Amino acid sequence: MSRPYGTLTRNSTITRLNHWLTAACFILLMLSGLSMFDPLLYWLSNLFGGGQWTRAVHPWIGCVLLVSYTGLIIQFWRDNLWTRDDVAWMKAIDKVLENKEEGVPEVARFNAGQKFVFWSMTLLVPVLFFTGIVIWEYYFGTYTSIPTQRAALLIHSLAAIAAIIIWIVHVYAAIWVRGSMRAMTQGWVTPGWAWRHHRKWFRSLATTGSTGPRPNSNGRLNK
Amino acid sequence: MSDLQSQDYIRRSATTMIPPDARSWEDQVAKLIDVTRCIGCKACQAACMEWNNLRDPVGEFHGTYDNPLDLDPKTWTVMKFTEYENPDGNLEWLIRKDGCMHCEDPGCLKACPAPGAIVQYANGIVDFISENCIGCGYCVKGCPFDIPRISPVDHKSYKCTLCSDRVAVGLEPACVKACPTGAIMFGSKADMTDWAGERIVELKSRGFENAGLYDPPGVQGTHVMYVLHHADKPGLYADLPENPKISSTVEFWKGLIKPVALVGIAAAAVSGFLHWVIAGPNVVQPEDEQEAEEVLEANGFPEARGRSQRTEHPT
Amino acid sequence: MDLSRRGFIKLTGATLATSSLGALGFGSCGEAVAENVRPFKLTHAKETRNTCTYCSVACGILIYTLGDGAKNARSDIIHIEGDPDHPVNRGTLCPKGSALLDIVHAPTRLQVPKYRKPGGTEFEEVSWDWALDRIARLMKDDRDKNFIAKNAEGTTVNRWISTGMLAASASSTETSYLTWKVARSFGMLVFDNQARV
Amino acid sequence: MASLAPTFGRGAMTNTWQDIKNADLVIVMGGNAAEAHPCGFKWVIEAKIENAAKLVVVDPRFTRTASVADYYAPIRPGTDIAFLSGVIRYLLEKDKILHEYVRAYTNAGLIIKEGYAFEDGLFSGYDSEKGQYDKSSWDYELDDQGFAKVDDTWQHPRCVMNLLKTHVARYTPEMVSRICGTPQDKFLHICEMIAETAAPDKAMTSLFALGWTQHSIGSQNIRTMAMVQLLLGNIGVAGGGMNALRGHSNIQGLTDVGLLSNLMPGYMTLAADHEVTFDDYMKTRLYKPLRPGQTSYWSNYRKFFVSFQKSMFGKAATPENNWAYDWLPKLDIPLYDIIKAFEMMNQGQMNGYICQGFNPQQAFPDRGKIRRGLSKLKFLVTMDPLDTETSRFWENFGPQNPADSAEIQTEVFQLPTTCFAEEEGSLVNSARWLQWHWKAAEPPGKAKPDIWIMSGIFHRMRELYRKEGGAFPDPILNLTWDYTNPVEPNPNELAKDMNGRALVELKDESGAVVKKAGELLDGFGQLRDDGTTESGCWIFSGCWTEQGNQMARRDASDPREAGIAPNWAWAWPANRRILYNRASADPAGNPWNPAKPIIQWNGSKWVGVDVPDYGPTVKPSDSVGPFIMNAEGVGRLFARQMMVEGPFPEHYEPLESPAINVLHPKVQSNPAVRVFPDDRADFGTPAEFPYVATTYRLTEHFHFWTKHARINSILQPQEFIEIGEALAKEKGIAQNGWVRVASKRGFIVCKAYVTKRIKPLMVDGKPTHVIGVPLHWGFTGQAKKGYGANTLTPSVGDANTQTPEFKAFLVNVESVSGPLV
Repeated sequence: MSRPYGTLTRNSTITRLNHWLTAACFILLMLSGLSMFDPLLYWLSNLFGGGQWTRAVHPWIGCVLLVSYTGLIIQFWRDNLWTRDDVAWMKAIDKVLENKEEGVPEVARFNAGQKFVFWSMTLLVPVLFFTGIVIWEYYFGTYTSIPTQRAALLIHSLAAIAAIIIWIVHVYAAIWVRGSMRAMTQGWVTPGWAWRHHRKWFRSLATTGSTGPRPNSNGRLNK
Repeated sequence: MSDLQSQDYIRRSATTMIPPDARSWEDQVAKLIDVTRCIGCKACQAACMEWNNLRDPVGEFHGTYDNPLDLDPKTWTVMKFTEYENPDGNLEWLIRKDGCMHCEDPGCLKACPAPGAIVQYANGIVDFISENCIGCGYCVKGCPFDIPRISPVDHKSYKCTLCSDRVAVGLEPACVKACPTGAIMFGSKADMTDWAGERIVELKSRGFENAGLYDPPGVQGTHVMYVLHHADKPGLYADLPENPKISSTVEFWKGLIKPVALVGIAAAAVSGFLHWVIAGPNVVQPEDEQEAEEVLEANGFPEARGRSQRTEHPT
Repeated sequence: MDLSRRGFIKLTGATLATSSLGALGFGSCGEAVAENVRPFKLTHAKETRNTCTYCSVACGILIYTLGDGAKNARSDIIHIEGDPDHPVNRGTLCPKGSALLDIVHAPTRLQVPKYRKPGGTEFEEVSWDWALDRIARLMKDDRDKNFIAKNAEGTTVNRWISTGMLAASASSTETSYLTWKVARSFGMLVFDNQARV
Repeated sequence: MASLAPTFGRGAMTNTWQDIKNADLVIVMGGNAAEAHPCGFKWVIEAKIENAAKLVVVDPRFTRTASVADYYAPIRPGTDIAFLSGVIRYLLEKDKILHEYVRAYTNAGLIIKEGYAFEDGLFSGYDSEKGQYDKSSWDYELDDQGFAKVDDTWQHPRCVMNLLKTHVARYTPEMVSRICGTPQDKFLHICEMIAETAAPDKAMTSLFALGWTQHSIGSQNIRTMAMVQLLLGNIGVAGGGMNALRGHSNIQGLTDVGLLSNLMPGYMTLAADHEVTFDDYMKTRLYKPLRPGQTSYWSNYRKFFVSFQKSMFGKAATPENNWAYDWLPKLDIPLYDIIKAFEMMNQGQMNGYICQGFNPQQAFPDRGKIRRGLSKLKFLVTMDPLDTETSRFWENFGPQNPADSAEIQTEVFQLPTTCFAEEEGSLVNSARWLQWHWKAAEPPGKAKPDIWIMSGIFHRMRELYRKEGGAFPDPILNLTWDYTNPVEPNPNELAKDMNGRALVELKDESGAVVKKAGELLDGFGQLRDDGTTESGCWIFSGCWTEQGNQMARRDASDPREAGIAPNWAWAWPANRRILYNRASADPAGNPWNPAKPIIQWNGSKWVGVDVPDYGPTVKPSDSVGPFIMNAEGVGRLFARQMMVEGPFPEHYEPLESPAINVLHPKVQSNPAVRVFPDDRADFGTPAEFPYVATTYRLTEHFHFWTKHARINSILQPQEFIEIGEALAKEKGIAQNGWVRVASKRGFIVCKAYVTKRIKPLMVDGKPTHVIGVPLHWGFTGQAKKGYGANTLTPSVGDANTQTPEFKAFLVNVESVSGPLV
């Protein structure tokens, strides 16, 4: 446990590794995908050793991402279930954006924005995976009709763009909400951070004596 | 992109610049396949393999004269045979040479993401430049005629080049030269269209009232055209598309959504930046720590006490 | 050739193309495009006139060989296509003719004389001299033994019917003339060609 | 072509390939020109486009030729004579013949001997024990001067025209349909189309090949159409003719040079045993004109023969030894053809066999019999560029060649030869053009030209005879071999030999020197019968003159685009491109079709786009017939004694047939056919083998060669049969499923192509199914292994030529689960 004394564990080591694997895949997929999507960005393929390599590695990275993201789903899905609090939070989104958290309803481990990212990706990743399989020429080029492949390409592209936009929001949020990045790099947050952004989560830890990330996690606060 | 030096391209895949345009005064070529005088001998197939040094493995019989059964990376043209019983009860054996149509508006080129992997010369020939091909298979999806095939060996896309190497030195394509009955002709598109017109008049005089030229407008015409006895029903000829055009899916994918997507992505990034500029970061305040400590203490966990004094806030 | 344009265009694509392609396509700027199109493979190949070996339409063909005939170059056939000047085929070839290259270079082209001994299960390579000596020996022994100089009525018939020969259908007329001379000088009558099959 | 010669005088394609474009009607029957001769077939397409010609195809299958036809009719294999006799009947009944032509250029008016008769399927003179005819009654009634009597009014009951009318009267449309299975309306429609070409300015061309020859009545199939063409006035004219499409690149040449058991170069024939002396031999070859003033060109036979013998034996051929007449072998039977040869092998009567570029294991009927025959040889020599099945007949290749190597005592020599690209020389195409070709590359490995090999064998034999003596060495020791390189004579020298040269200074009647000693002759007109000239093949004389190699000429110009190209290469005879072209003009010398004259009389000589096949200054008023090889000068509707089974064609069923001969049930099949007893025992019955099979080539392949070529093997990789949907349904055969096709002689297991292109035919009220068997597969090469169609075919040939009956025989077919292994 590398958590400094007096802090809370926001994300376990496994979670963090899983997240960054996913992130790395996503970034590579985005770069390689964009290079094949728009000629303006074809130069990105040079990062992968040229177009042939880009074309070849992209689907394999996608496979890794699928597995990796499945890990994230397993770890996060319970805390991402939609609650009435999320509606209230959404209603106060203007205050959130203005950094005026005082007036924002309390949220648990994840706020509605985070849940939106989570569920969007949970939807988009399989869509990207399955459409990707359909258009994976080398192995699956002959299994589906060309109109199906065309539709798959279109859906794949649209889904990817959606994912990229959501990813941008996600990344920005991590930059914007100070302390979030460390929560995913080193894994811990201060009680104040938890108090400010995820008060219900904080309260649940405080009442159970858990150091997080979940009230029933093993780490205990000292009496 | 040294091949942009060439001044003979009119289209080049995945290229945002306009190809050199000055030498635009060039005749368009066309191959005219007169299905009505084709005897299905496959000389064109043989000549294509021979000239282009292509050799598939020896296959097997499939219950038809179609051999190989379909186009593949080493078979750039195939004869497709259809036994058709016409409404009069007479048999017609419709034989169509299948292969790249060299569309004026090539779907493969439109779909191709690799700059210069597919080009169209000023004479209309659509050619694959293997060096630039990345093997993604988008051309397969872009093509309204199901022509390109990706080699599983080298991951390059292949199709008829209209013997661009022969045409480049002033020769006709190999299939054209070989065709014993002159069912394949080659020349300027204007000449071929005129000649097709004469053929159609002759065919109508023989009772083929629906004889016509297949030069589908949906792809702005093709540089490989057919004379058909039943131009009203191209589907009879081994599913020649009735009204081929680049699929609207492909058009949308390669058209509108490219800029929209980039704008969307950029918009997201810019929005974030503006938010940063306007609202700035969301930072944990000392009061937050204070209150948190209080809550912890209230719950009997003094662990965090004084932490706010010991630890810097994250910045 | 004295042909009207109308007649010309209708003959075959081949002849049409040679007439008008200078004005088309790559004529004037081939060099630039040649960076990308496949290099024309016959630029310096040697061209030899020949006749297709298959059916009796006897299409004119042009055989292209590697090497310019220099002493140290061994010519190798790299391409065969129709002779556009030939009055019958006018440059066209059928699927057999178009694939002549593959018969010239067939993996089952024979390279060396081979011999299979009585009861043998495989061929063994032999020298030409050995093979021809042995064949001549067998033929002479059979001829001497079975030659019929006179028939039962005493008529001179001078025939040899215990050894026969089938003559090639694709060999040259000159070869067949020589073959006739040789076979008949031996008195052979069981002698046929492929006219029937 | 032993069917055209009895009719016209020469056995060769009459017109050129390009001339087909001049036709108004092209009939493809007994062949499949689009598939077998695609590049020649272009001229049919050209005729359609440029000449508004119609294309008619009559074939058991809807072929690729039929796919571009204007009209197609099916026919049961082996019934073409019935169909065409029906056409003749139609033409005579509707009076759709070109009267002036028929009167002047055919033997329609000649009177036949009393005694000639045709009854119940047999002509007069049949000896049922021998299975042969005494043909003496099949001839003209001669007058005191030895000329045939003639009645140009066609009133005489025994004139050919009236005998013909009587003969074909039985072939009514109903009868044709009953025999052939062709629907009557289709038959009559074709009759109408054919009849239109009786107009003087209309021409029909007949394109045929082995679809007619490979029958026990093959020669008569062709003769029937030849008669149709004579009646229509379509011989000798542009766009007309009997165009025998030869199968192999030089099969015309090999036949011209006489590489057949009974032939000598230039269609001279070897002596028979009964021609004891040279005078006996010449007596039957005098060919005295049968009508006053006729050319009867064969009357020059002696010149051709003597010049040939001088070429063969040089100084050793002298007047004293009758020009070495006895040095050539004599025949005790009409032919030592391939079927006879393999019968002899099976009987143990042969010890050695040389196959030069020939693959009998694939090409000859009854494959099992071929293998058994080869197995009984002492030695077999194959000379071929490719690894042939014949050279490996002794090797076990599984069910496709179940040979027991250890049992086979044949010594086999497999000698590698050059191919076309590696040698120089001439080939004679179907249209009789001698075209020179040049060597492009060296052969692979140790392969050698046939000339080198034949010379090698010859030199060794001659050396052995010199040293050891032996049976009759004279022709071997005296054979002319004065070539610059005796080890491998140069083709140019051999070609000059065939052309011929003057042996002494030749002078004409006025005493002027025509040729100096040693000079090459200009043509066969200069040949003499006194030993002062030599020529290895008289019909080729003119191919290599003092002006050089005429066969290498490359001027493709074609005046009036007539389809002649007179200066391209060289055609025998005497560079004439359209045979019998005198008949392109009416008796007065004016062209029948003024738009397409070939030659015409200009008042002093014959002029036109072609060399006259006629005396160039013979006046029309001399009434010399256009068929200059025939003693009567005219084309023969009545073939006299030239055919073994009758002077008129008659429908006989194939030896294996599903139907009774409804015309004369007692004479079911060709009464003059030769069948060996063991072969007859191997004929199947319709009860056991109910379906008619026919073999053929596919356009993607050339016989058994191209399965060695990768591209062609890709284009048609595997053995299959074609079978109609109805029969497939009846027999439970699936598309692309495996079938076993069996005849009495063997079976093949292959894939089935179930097609709409073969439909059952109603033959005499019964549905008759036809199965198509493409013939290209064997066990060497790159294509998939196959059994070969000749596993199934019967060992019986045409009664005249012994061409095997590959086109009509009986089989059974059944669905099987997979290939045998």
